[in-house]
Amino acid sequence: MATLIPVWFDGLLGLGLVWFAWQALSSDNLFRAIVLFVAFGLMLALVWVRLAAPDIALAEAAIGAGVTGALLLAAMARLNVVIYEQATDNNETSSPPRRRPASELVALLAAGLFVALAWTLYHLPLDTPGLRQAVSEQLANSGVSHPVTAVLLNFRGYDTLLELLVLLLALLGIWSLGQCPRQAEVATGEVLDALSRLLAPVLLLVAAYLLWLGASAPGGAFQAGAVLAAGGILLLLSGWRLPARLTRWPLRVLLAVGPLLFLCLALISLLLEGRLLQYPLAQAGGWILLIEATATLSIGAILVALFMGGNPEPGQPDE
Amino acid sequence: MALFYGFLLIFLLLNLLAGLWRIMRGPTGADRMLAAQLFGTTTVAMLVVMAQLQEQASLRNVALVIALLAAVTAVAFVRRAWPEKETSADAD
Amino acid sequence: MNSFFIYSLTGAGLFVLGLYALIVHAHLLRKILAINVMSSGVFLLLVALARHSGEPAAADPVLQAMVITGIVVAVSATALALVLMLKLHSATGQTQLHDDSGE
Amino acid sequence: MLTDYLAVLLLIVGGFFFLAGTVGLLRFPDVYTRLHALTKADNLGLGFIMAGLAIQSGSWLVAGKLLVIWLLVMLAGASVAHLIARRALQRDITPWQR
Repeated sequence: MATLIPVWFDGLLGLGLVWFAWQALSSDNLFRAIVLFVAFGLMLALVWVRLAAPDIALAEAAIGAGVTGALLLAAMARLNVVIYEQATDNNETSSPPRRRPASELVALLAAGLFVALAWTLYHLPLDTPGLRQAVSEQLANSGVSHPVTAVLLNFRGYDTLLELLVLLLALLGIWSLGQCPRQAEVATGEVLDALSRLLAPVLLLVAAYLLWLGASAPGGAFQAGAVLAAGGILLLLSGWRLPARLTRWPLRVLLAVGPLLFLCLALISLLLEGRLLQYPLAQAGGWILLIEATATLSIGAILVALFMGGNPEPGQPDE
Repeated sequence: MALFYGFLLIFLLLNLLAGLWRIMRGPTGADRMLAAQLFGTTTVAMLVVMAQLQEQASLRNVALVIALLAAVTAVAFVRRAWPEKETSADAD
Repeated sequence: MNSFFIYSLTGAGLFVLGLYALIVHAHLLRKILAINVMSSGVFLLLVALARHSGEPAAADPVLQAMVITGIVVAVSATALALVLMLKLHSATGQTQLHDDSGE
Repeated sequence: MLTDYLAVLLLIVGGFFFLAGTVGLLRFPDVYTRLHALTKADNLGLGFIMAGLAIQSGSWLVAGKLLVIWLLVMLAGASVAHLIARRALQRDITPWQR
């Protein structure tokens, strides 16, 4: 595979990636920095493909280049709007980045760190076997035929379980900071309405497709959840709001169903097989699909709620 | 044929890198966003070429996801980051 | 000079670049971007090193799973950090942590 | 073999439109003309590349998937171009005149 594409393609891509990151981080304009960061995510997806990691490429495309970009743009807009309404000096987004006085020293130390890292990488032994062998030996016992999904949902299922809890925790952190901000709405217009009406079902369909694919090919709950979240974010951007009667229990159930079901199955497996998350062999495939389906719903809902940036429940205004 | 695909990929990558200039120059936010859109399309093209070359069908799914998510980012830009009233986001 | 070595160098470069920007820039949004670049560098280094030593079939599935987990954790941390920054901004009008007058 | 030549021809034409899109994006004088250049890469560039790859793949399933991706890119590209142009007009960015 590596021989089909000349090695200087990789060199060019690697250099381009570092260059984009440098431009994004040293840009004197915040919006430019964010656009460069999104472009950086796109190039990173290409790098994952070159490293034969299509699962990560999918996750990077959906999260790194998509959801993160939307999050950053919305946050920047809120900074801007506040600045604008306070009618203070408007230079916040375009002033040159302020640097600490010791930046030359930091640059020197960073360059030294890079040289040390590069030297270490160059002298690293090449004969470490990794865990690929171990995974492929046990793949038949996992209930799925795609190794990455087997690792995520079975062999190291507790990682994924805890990760779902981390997502919930981040959301709780945001909710504890107050309600989601009121967005001054601009009329959407026919084109945006048509676009979101057409694209939202397509995103739903693609999410289901990726979820289904996960058992045997690159795909799975995280990628599907992120695509689902993109659909929700698109609806929010087109002026759709969560109806008030759904913001309390229905929303909470949706957010928690994935982690809760995962936890229940983990406990059941503890009772049945004597070990946490050791699924019964015959049912493993079905359990994984069930966990993945609910996890997709929860991940999608949590990511959309993260994008809202606060508790959507109508209540008392911020103290 | 493989060699041709290799050159096509490098050609598309060079195209992508050239687009950096428009992101740097601006002058308006829209110009930068347009360059990012072209990045998305070029990445989609590179991914489908790689899918053919490396015989990895899953890369077409990556291309599909990028095509969809690029649209969502662009809508986020128009709806949130580039409001109708003039703010400092445009000034360079 | 094979492509895995190139990408592991790229990963190291991104990490160092992010670290530099994290220390040098005062604006919190820049710091958040810098941390994201740093984490991308770490992920890249991880997978590139694993491929470095292995056969060319596919990247190590355990590492792929870990990096996917890492990407999702990174986005949730980014979202929380952005909201914290906005809260700080609406409370103090500042977009940085320390006061300029102290310098 | 004939399909190989045809595919290469289509891919080259597609690459040419990508080049045209990039050059247009870099050289055109204002946001509206750059939009025009961009949509050429979206529609024609990607379209020709997809057509070339579809011929090469020799599978209806792959060809169908490529077609779907292309249609989605065109749909999104056209809508986004419209949204950006309208917002640019609302913000009184005057179109370039000779």
